[in-house]
Amino acid sequence: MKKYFGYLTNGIIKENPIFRLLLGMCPTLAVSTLAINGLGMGLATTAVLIGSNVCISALRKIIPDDIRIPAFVVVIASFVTIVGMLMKAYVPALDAALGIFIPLIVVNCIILGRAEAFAFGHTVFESLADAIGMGLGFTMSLTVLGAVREIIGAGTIFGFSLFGAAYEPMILMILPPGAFLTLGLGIGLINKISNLSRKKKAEKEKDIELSQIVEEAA
Amino acid sequence: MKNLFVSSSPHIRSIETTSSIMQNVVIALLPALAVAAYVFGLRVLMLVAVCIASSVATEWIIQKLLKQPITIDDWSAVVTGILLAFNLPINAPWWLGVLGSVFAIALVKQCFGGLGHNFMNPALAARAFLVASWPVRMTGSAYIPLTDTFTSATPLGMVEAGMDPSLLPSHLDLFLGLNGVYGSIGEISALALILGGVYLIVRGVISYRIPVTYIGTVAVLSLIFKQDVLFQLLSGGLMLGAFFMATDYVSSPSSPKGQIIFAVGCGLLTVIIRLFGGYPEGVSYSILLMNVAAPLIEKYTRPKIYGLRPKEVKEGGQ
Amino acid sequence: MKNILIILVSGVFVQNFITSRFLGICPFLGVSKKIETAMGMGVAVTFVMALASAITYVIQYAVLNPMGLAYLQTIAFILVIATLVQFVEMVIHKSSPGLYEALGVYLPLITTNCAVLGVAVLNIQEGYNFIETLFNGVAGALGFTLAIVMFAGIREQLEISDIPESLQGFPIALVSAGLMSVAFLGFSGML
Amino acid sequence: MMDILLPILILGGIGLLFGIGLAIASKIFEIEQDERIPQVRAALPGANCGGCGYPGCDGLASAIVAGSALVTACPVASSDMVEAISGIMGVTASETEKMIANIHCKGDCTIVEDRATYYGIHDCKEAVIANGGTKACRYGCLGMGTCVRACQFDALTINVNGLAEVDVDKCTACGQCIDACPKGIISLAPYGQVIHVDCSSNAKGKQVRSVCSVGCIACRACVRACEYDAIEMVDNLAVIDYDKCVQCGACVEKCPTKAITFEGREIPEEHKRKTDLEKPIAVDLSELEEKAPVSK
Amino acid sequence: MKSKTFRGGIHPPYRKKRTAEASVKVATEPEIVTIPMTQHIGTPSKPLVKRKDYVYLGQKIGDSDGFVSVPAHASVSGTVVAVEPRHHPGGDDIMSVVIESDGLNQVDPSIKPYGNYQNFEPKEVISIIQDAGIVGLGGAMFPTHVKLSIPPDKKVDCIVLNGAECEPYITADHHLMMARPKRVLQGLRIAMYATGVTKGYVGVEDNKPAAIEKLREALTPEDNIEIVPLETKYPQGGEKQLINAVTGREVPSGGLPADAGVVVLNVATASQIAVTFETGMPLHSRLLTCTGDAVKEARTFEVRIGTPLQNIIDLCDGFVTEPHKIIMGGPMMGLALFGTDVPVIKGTSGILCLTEKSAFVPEPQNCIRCGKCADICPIHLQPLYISAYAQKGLWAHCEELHALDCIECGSCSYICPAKRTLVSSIRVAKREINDLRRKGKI
Repeated sequence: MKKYFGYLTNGIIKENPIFRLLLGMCPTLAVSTLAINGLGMGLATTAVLIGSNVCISALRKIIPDDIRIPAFVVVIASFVTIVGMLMKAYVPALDAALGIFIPLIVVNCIILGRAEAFAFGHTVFESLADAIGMGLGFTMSLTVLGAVREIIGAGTIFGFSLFGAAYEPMILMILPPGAFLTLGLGIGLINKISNLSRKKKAEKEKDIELSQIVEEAA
Repeated sequence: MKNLFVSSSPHIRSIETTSSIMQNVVIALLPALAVAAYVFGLRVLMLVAVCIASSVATEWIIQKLLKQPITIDDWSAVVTGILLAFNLPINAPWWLGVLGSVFAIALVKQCFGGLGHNFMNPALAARAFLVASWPVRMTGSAYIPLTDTFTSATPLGMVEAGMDPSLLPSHLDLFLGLNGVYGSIGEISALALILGGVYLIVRGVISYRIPVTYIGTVAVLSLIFKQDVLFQLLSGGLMLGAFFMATDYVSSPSSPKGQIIFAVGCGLLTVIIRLFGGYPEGVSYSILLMNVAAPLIEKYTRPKIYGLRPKEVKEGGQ
Repeated sequence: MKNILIILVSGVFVQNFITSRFLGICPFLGVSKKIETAMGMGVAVTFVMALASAITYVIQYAVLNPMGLAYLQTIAFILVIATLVQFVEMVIHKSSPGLYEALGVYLPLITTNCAVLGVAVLNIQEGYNFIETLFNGVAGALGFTLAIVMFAGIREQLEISDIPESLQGFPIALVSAGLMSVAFLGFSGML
Repeated sequence: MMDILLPILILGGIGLLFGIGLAIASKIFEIEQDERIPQVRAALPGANCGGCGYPGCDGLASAIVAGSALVTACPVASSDMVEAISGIMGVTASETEKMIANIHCKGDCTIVEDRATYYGIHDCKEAVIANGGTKACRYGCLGMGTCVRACQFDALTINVNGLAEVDVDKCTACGQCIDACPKGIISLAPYGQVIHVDCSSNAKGKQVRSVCSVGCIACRACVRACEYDAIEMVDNLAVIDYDKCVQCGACVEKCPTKAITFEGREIPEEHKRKTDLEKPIAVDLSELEEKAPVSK
Repeated sequence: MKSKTFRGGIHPPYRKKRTAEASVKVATEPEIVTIPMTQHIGTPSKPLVKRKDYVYLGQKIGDSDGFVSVPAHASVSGTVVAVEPRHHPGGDDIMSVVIESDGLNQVDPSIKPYGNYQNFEPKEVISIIQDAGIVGLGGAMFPTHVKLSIPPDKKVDCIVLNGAECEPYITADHHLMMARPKRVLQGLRIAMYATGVTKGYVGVEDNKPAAIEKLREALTPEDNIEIVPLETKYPQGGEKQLINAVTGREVPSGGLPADAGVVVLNVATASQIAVTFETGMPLHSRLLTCTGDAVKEARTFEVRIGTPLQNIIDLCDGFVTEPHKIIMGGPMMGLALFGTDVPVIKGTSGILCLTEKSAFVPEPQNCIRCGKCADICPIHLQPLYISAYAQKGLWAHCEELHALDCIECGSCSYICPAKRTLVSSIRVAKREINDLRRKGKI
């Protein structure tokens, strides 16, 4: 069980597809104008990822090695089509907002990458856990990005006004440049934090070493 | 005898420094500031002071945070602050200046390693940022003190809106900037800006190439597109851009050939955006776009090296 | 004629694939460290996008629509593109090693370049005719090339900048792209 | 029924057509290449995402085989894949003895004076241009950290007294620091070797003495003390032949200026030098250990 | 007539007036001279004498077999007191012969005047020049006979004498041209004869009109020699710039002046050639300027090779204030010294003692890419980029920008408003590139 939990958290934190692996940039940048769009896109991708990961993992013994990539693509494309149809039927507004980026889930590196790097070599349940972890990591990052851009760029969060009418939103944030800047600075911030914690860890280790030396000397 | 000092040659240096260059730019900007203060009143000085203070403070804070040497004494943040203020409309709220300064210094300059590493002119990028974020605040109104009212358009904006040409200010007004008052703080008097620009050229701070080529290109293209040439030259931020923004060392090519190409590009884009674009004014965006292209221009216009045959230049300079 | 001009200008400047549509960001960020490679990528993308636009147009209007299978668009297009790219790569590799050196190595990357699939889907969505489709493909690709080459110029310059440690690499590339996209805002509202 | 069958047929048809076409094409357009490239390529994820910065997985595979990319360059590859790639490339743990960098100078700022004040960029290479560096000993470590900056593994530091030091646990013997040092005082030594001549001066004894108290004065005491013929005097400098040295410590004891140093650090069993075991130890090392510097 | 020049260059403060107006003084003879065995580029010489030997003035005391090498001669007569490594202006300790003078200046009996140079074959002339230990006296110390031995595959048609003396402060060549214009021209004639060329030029900066006048007066009607006034600009005396200014040609990248059909000699070198033929004496003394705001009486001296620097400073009545920096050569390309315990060598054209104020070099700041360095670079390089790449260790980029063509004149560092150490990082780049080339990595 611990193993599955490991796969799950791996995608959310350690190998977060957006902030750590830097994959799937196009939808990330394009649809993170609003928190809701980010959430929708994230969930759609997660759905495709779960489907394709499970399916490919189940079929991994059948698919010949040589044509695995085309096979993956077909599987993924099928799931994308299904998800696209479902969205059109049940959440048309969101579908319209995400537009062309729904079919483009097909070429999202995360999905093909996980299929190749994980699902093709693991059991169905492991792949499921990995897909959920990666998907959640992706969804979370997208939602956070969307939320940040929405709050600053429109003064709202999931459509609810935050600061009242006096707030003059920084429209740039929901324009294309805002996407690049938010993501770039976001990754920079995360690097900064992880650098700091690493340094702290190293210092701690040094302290322990020193205290050991002192102890030994005494 | 105490230890001698040892360093590699050369052992003497010229007296010109980064801060002396920047101080010269500040001096060159003073006439335009004076005209603006005369026309608009004290609010101009307040805005300029806010921009300078917030620019310098941002630089100081960031360098402190990143544990870098503090370089606010090189005056570059001051120049950025003044130029940014010059790009604001007179009725801009003070926080617009602060946000613009923070954007200019923190994001455009210090993120890339500070002075000399930014590939865009910080003040212009900040202006573009402000225009995109608060379009109404930035392009909305020009203040006319004679009637004490706000109008909703700059001269170029009036043309864009298809206003009756007879309502437009005269060339002389645009040139002196003392009567009818239009545009951002620093743009109103072409004369003051030209004075400052000439000062910089005479002092050897900037070369004549970029401003002359830039203005010349705009003039020629205006002629081709059958526009009022003088009106195109004197209105808007062309003079400010050509003399003070496009000539920014850091974000423009350093080779003579590259500077000419850069300036022609600026002129071309300015006219295109003015005539066909969604914004009435094209100077800032055209310079920003050429800033982006500057590294490319620089790379392909390297000077011919002494003793190198043209063929070898091609081989080596790839 | 005017249509085509508008499509061209829009694709290259106003609705630039990179700075305003966010298509093809992965190669834009990945293959922009050197101007030469960026140019190679640009040319390869232009080539494939023009070809893919044409072929997907034919597939859509000659196969899928008559059969009432428009919903298979995604699967069909991605298959077409994947095959096309691989085929083109093999042909170039065999027939012209020089061209392969310059272009071929970028071709596999194009399969997952969402700009290619994106332009194919967009063409159908916008209801362009065949000529317009072709020009839209080329314009989008030229816009991509313009952006990636200029961006590569900036990134080469970043090599000699003292960028704060935590911003080095990807973050600063994104910030630069953001500033570049600010500059491209100048074209907005042009058409 | 037709609604389901038709799409399957159509897609299947398209897929079959393309598949056959590609299969034929791949035969017709076959190209020979380094056989490791397809192997590495097969081991890579094949997503062609470009995340590595190379043009697709093929580009990365070629780069890995050409040696211009690390085997870990792919951001999406799992650890198994990395292992597989390393296996193909043959960069698995090698049989040879582990080496580390060693800095042959002990003349820090408390021992060797500066003969002038250097002004310029804090970089050894630049300092050397200004008349060879300001240190009174012209062979010694300038302590401006050019090697530290060259080290990608964080294994070098400049200590408080302005002398470069190696962290033996971090050093990978990549040799970057050796190339970086303009004074040429860094060289590789076996990990298990704890006795070094920590001086690089080719000057005559009198000159060395005039500037440095811990330099090699070429007195030959060590050469005479060594029973194993492991020390040679080359151009006024004692040089230990690590292949012959059994680390008996006789030279350390005899050296009048303590230019030959014994490092008091633990050597794990697997890095113990073979030569150590074959021959008897002449001097009690624990005694020397007490005299050894505190630093690791 | 308009003075000729090259494109680029700078105008540093010249500060030559002080010593130009003071007369030349023959330095009092030193009691001890130290003759280093390395006073030229190429293999170091080996001492030919040992301790306690008696040596005559002008006696050969060191020699080597290398072609790019010249012998060293005693500059006084007296007893050898030591043959050991001594401090050298270059910073290292170099094998030197130390002679205690007996004050008699007994000339080596084998030395006789050569008389008319036309009595010798050109080849013999060149070997006489080598034997006399003559190297480039401008500072580079490149053996003169090597320059004059033109490889058969190269066609040289003129010799240019370098009288530009573009380094600030230094006036040694100025005084030489004023005092001995005939010798300078005679040296040129000998060099022209040795190389078989028919055209000679003397390039002199136009801030020395009197020297130009004197040289013109010394010309004879049959000379095919032209005195060329040059614009006063640094580095006018750089070999490549001088050739460009005088003849309009360019030395190909990576090539030697001979590839442009030119041989360049310093005026002092030419004068020494003439002296050698006139008297038979090898190079044993030279003119040098001791100046700078830290010395009391700045002046140009005629000094024996091997004289301790301290002696010369004493002749200037010592220091006004404690010097901050002592430079051998001019302020642009000279070498900062560790102390005054080094001897004058053949290439010492000046000693510059600067106070803390005049030697002050501010902290470098960020490059603002003003492009001034590229504007003034006499080779038309882009120092700003080469230096930036060098500081990031990107040597291949440096090479692409032709870092190896840099002549290290220092103009870029001088002009830089951000006070960056451009030329020193380019020097590092050059070393690295050459290293990498040797290893075959580039």
